[in-house]
Amino acid sequence: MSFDHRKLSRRSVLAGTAAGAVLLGAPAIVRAQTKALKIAVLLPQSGYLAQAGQSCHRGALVAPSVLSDFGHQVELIHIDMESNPDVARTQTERAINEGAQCIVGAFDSAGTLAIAQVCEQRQVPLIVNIGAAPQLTEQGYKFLVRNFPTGGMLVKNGLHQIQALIDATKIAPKTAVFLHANDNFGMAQRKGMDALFPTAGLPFKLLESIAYDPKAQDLSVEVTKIRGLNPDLLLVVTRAADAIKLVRDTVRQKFQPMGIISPGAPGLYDEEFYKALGPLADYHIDALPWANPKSKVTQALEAAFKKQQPNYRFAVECFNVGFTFDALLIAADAFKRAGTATGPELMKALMATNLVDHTMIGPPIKFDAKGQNVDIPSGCVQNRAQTPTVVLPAEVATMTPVLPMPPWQGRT
Amino acid sequence: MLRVENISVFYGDAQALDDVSLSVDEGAIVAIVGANGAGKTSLIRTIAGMHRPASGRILFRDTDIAGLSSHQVCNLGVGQVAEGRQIFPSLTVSENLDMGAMLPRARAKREQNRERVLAMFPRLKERIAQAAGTLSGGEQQMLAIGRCLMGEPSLIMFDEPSLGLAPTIVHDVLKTIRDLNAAGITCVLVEQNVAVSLKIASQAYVLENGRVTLSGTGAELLADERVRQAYLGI
Amino acid sequence: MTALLSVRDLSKHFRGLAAVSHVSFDVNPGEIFAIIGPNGAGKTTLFNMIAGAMAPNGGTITFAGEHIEGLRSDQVAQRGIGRTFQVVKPFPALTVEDNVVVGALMRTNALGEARKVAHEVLTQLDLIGKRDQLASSLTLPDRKRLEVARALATRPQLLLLDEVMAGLRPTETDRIVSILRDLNRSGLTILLIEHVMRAVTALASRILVLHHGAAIAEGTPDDVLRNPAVIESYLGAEAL
Amino acid sequence: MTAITLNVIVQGVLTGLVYGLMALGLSVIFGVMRVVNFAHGEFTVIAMYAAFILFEVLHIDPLIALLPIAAVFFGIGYLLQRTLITPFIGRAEHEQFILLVGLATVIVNGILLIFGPDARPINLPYSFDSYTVGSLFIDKVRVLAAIAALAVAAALFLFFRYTRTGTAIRACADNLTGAGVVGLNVKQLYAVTFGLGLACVGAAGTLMATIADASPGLAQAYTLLAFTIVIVGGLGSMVGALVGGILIGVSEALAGFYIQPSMKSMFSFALLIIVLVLRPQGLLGRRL
Amino acid sequence: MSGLWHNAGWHGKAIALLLLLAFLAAPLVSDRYLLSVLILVFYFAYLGQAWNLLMGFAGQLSLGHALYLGLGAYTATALWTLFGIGPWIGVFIAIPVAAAAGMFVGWLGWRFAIEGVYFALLTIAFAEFTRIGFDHLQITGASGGLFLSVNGPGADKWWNLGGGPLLYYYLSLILAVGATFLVARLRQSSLGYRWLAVRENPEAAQAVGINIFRARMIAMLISSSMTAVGGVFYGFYYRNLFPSQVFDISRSIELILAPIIGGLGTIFGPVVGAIILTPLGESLTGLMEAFGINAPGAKLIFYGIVLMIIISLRPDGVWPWLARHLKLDGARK
Repeated sequence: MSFDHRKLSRRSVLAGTAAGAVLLGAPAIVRAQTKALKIAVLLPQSGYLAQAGQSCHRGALVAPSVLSDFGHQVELIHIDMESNPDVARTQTERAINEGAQCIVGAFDSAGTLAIAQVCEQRQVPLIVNIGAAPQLTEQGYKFLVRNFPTGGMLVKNGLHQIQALIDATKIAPKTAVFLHANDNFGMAQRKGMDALFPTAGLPFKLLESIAYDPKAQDLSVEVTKIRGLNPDLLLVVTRAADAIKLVRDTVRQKFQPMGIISPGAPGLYDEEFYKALGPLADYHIDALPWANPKSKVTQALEAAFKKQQPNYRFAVECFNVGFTFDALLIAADAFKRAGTATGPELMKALMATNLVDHTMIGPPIKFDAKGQNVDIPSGCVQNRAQTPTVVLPAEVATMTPVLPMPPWQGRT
Repeated sequence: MLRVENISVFYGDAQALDDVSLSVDEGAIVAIVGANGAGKTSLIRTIAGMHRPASGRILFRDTDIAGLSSHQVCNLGVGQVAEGRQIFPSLTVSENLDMGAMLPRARAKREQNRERVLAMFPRLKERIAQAAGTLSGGEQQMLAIGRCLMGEPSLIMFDEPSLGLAPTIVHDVLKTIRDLNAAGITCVLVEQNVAVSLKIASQAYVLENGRVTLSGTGAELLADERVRQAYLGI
Repeated sequence: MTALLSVRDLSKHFRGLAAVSHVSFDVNPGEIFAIIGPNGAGKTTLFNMIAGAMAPNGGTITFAGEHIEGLRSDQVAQRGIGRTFQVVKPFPALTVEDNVVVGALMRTNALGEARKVAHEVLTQLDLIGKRDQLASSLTLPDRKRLEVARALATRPQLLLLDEVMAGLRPTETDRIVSILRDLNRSGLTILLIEHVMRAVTALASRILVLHHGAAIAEGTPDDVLRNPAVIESYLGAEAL
Repeated sequence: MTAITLNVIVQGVLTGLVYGLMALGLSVIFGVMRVVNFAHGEFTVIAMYAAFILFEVLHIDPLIALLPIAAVFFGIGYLLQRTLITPFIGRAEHEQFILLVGLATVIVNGILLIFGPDARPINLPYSFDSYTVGSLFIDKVRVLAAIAALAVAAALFLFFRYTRTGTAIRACADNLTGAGVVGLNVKQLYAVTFGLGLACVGAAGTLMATIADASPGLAQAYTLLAFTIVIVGGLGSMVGALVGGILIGVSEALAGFYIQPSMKSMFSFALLIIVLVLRPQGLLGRRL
Repeated sequence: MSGLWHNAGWHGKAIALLLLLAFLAAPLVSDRYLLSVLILVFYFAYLGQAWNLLMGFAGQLSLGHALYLGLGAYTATALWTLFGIGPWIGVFIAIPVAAAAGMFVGWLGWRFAIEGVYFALLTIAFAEFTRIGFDHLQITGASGGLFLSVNGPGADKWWNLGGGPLLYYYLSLILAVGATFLVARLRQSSLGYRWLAVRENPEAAQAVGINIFRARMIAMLISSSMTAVGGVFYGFYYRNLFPSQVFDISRSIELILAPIIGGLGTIFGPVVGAIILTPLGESLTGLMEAFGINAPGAKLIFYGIVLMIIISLRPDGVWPWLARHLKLDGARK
């Protein structure tokens, strides 16, 4: 049922309720119809996902000016969902009350689904910027679209890229070990791996899949275990802090694989990774969707980012920033085509998206019937001079891949 | 030397002491008698600064010590041999004695006092490196007294020093108290063993339900029919 | 007449120290039996074993024909032995009435009935006027009476009283003595530990004297109090 | 035993010693004051950031920074005890719990606000070195950190064993009434104790910063880890904390190696449960 | 409750009735944001009642109630997603599952005389142990999470707990009010008296014939069962579960804040606590936005400070103080 026709302003309601809400003093924002689309961006800026959430947030901060250069008017409400689904849910309600016509978020699957409940009921479209759990688009939400690959897609594209890497560098790995964090993202990847690797036709054997607890403080045992297996390639799905520990212990234990490759996980290209490891951070490869350096949208975004966020490197942040920006771009584009911000209309326009110019590598953005963009290719990004650099596919690459990676010795 | 004036003490909502007054002259042995729960231990602890009285004054050598904390009171020379001895069981005898001399007033004469105490209680010397918890009851009582002496007290309050001890040891303990008194230390003696304590006391007070109900010299009280009836049953 | 409570050869030691050694005695139905002895003689330990708060190291305790040694204290209570504690243990945050209601609830689950029992007992013990006070606000003598009331509310056959007279004024002592005598007359058997000799001599039909964990005398009050060993141990050698 | 198993055990021991030092602080505070410091991991993380700043700004090696940081933490602990904690001594556990949970929340989010969410590494020149012993590889930083942890723990042992203040603190733990009876300044000694507990944490956090990178998210995991260790070793026992640290370090390492790394903490918790049930005072603790 | 009702003064009755009426009528006048906040208030009030039963009444500190929450949530949602068994049936399977876990923890703890801090740590250990276990339990999706569809057969029907905020609003209101009634009823029963006795002094309680082990076990049984129901609510309200979220120690902590802040061992404490804390967090968010502050973490800093202030100034909780000031009888209830 809809509540709109008898809704009071939030302030008057609170004043009339004994809920100890005297402190609630946020100004009631008048719902004026403007030409700008009002989007609430919910991100985990604090809590355990703060690192990624704040990175995405920087993308959202840059977005309005860039979008306006492309002729889109958006007004953003920035909300910290504290890595907490309870907060995500109530704040989505609040944002919609304050006039948000579209929601973008929320990096984390639990938070995203909490938001999806509200969006579904209030018929406000939710655009998932980042969130790999395949189930997000499998549960039947009609007001949800996702411009981000599922875990399975990431793995599938990642394995393709690994094949391409082998072809391009002429290496001949015989064995590999897959190491992943045992969290929802790592598990989504693991499932993809279990399903896809046997039929991917890669020339090496997967010796073992090792899960580690992301709450554990130490990866030395995991590395010792890997050293015992002695694989040629190390395939990893990590979070940033773990990637650092992993490489550090690999170096200390003098274990030298041909390469450390991630089929699409954060960690290997985060600023903290470069800061912690210096030259040892180089030559690791992440096969994941990446900003297309040749796209004019990317170039505009990069220029704006450099101006607005001088303390951060676009090259490093472009994954989180790019996907967050693209989500906003998708919303703005649909709004322009729909000509209205009414939920169902906007959603209809979203489903009809065919967005040629966007940030991330890939064909025009389209959504299938479930709201999933099924065509988000991965590129290969290799750390070179402590900068993530596109090395594959060749048409967007700025350098050629180097494998096997140079030995650890002599790098420090 | 010590004057307690109209103090009342509460534990939570319950009153432990009600308007208690008494005075202790320099060099005296003052006995405080009363049944379990009459407030004797509360009185001692309040004087020692371990409880704060709700009202009243406690004058020690004419300074009001009510409201001072226990280490400050101790440092003025008010020593205590507590009920249940309250030694530190896992510390050695030697460490226990040291703890008695942590007060600023006693630090300088620590070694001297240690010699004195060990001379007084040779048993403690034999067991100097043993954990205090392994001592017998009588030895623990000696340790408690010795530890108290390490703090150079001019007044010692003894709380049930004979509790749980064999009669011969009780005898020793009482003799020690007399000796200490003879050496110039003022003593306050709280005892259930009424006959004994009244006998050695120069002045005595009877505490009932947190109030002083009788007072007089030890001999007077010993002869008092009410005391004999209430506490001796004879 | 068979004994209501029969203790045989009961012993308890803590780390090699004998707190109670080989104590035997009988308490007959309907009598008031007192245990006296100086502090540290082992009276409370003996009590705790009877009440199930401690398991004995040796010996037997028979209550109404049943061995109860080694039972938990709630099981002992269920069998009809009520007790008080030397160091009183009221339920401080509960009212006086609720303290007693808890006791009464041992025999019934009906709250109304438990309240009725509590009222009776509180009236009996002169605490009815304070029924709405918190137990934590009572004076010590009142707490002692509250302990008795709570134990009585369990409707015991045998009541174990651990120094309930301590700290009471002579008039209060007399009051309790008469209450206990009334209770005894109505059929309650009482086993008490007491220091207040005036109460012991007034109440007890027989007395057991403990010293250093061992029974040194048993008999009527007159006999026992004339026994020199008792006087020496209890009142102190110098009292003589 | 294969060399690689031995390698895993050695790593477990070394890491366990640093964890043990962190747990030692918790154990000292509880053993003396019966206050359970639920903000323990948070203090550890503050120390990690302190080590990070000293290294970044003044280029001080954490092994040296250990001393000033421990000293400052002593001061913080002393003041914290005198102001915030004192009213809660002897109060119910849940009240202490809420106080310290509140404090922990403030600390974690304060760190987030000031330093941001990124992990802050200390890049020592020898960060990546390791010793080769036969076929074993042993990290240099872990060896140094473990030695330093042992040294700090030893210093603490000596303090408690041989100084009068240390003895007085033990006396307070042994018999609080007795401490009042002989006129020990209990409030001051408690403040010293909390100070020492935090100094331990300061030292442990500094060493931890050489092994892991400082980030606000670590705190809760460290608190849990410290609890597991002290319960296993014996809450209130100093040797117990170190032994517990080693035990947890080694058992996690072995479980991670032989079973599944993601399940390794499960074994610590299982160990914790077993110890609680069979020997609640902990392996080396006295019943409290 | 009847006793409580009779004891309450006329203005106490009036306040209670007015509040209840206000809550019943709230959906008529309030917006959805406020409803979503109220749902959380009732949810935490409900869980607070469940926890308070064990801690406030039976005196046992559990810091691992996330275990029962998670087991309840996982059992009912897994039954629904895997076997199509609806939540109204699932809840009756979720309850025994969580209760069995609770009884096991209680049995292990109290049989072996583990109390106080040690018992609290035992409960944490079990919750964490289970969290990692569920991280590896493939049937419920392991660490990848368990998801409930919104458009499967019958998924949108109220009897499958599919529906809008009104359903959840009234459901949480019923849970909270029902739990308050239940707790009040239990408090006034012989069981309640026994719990209080055991909490106040276990030794004395045993001396009046109370089997303290059994009394604690019953408290645990009811508390874990109630928490499991809360878990079912949680699972269907959010429609996704991750072990790292639902079994996490921070869940255990957040559900005990309301009863402690409100007043441990009181009947209205958990409710008052929830009414204070959840809106406090929300209003801090609102305030920061009003002042244009975007400082992630700042809100929680204030929240932590408020917790410290309340526990320092009102260690017995806000409700007993409030009740005294409003001159309501039964302040201690």
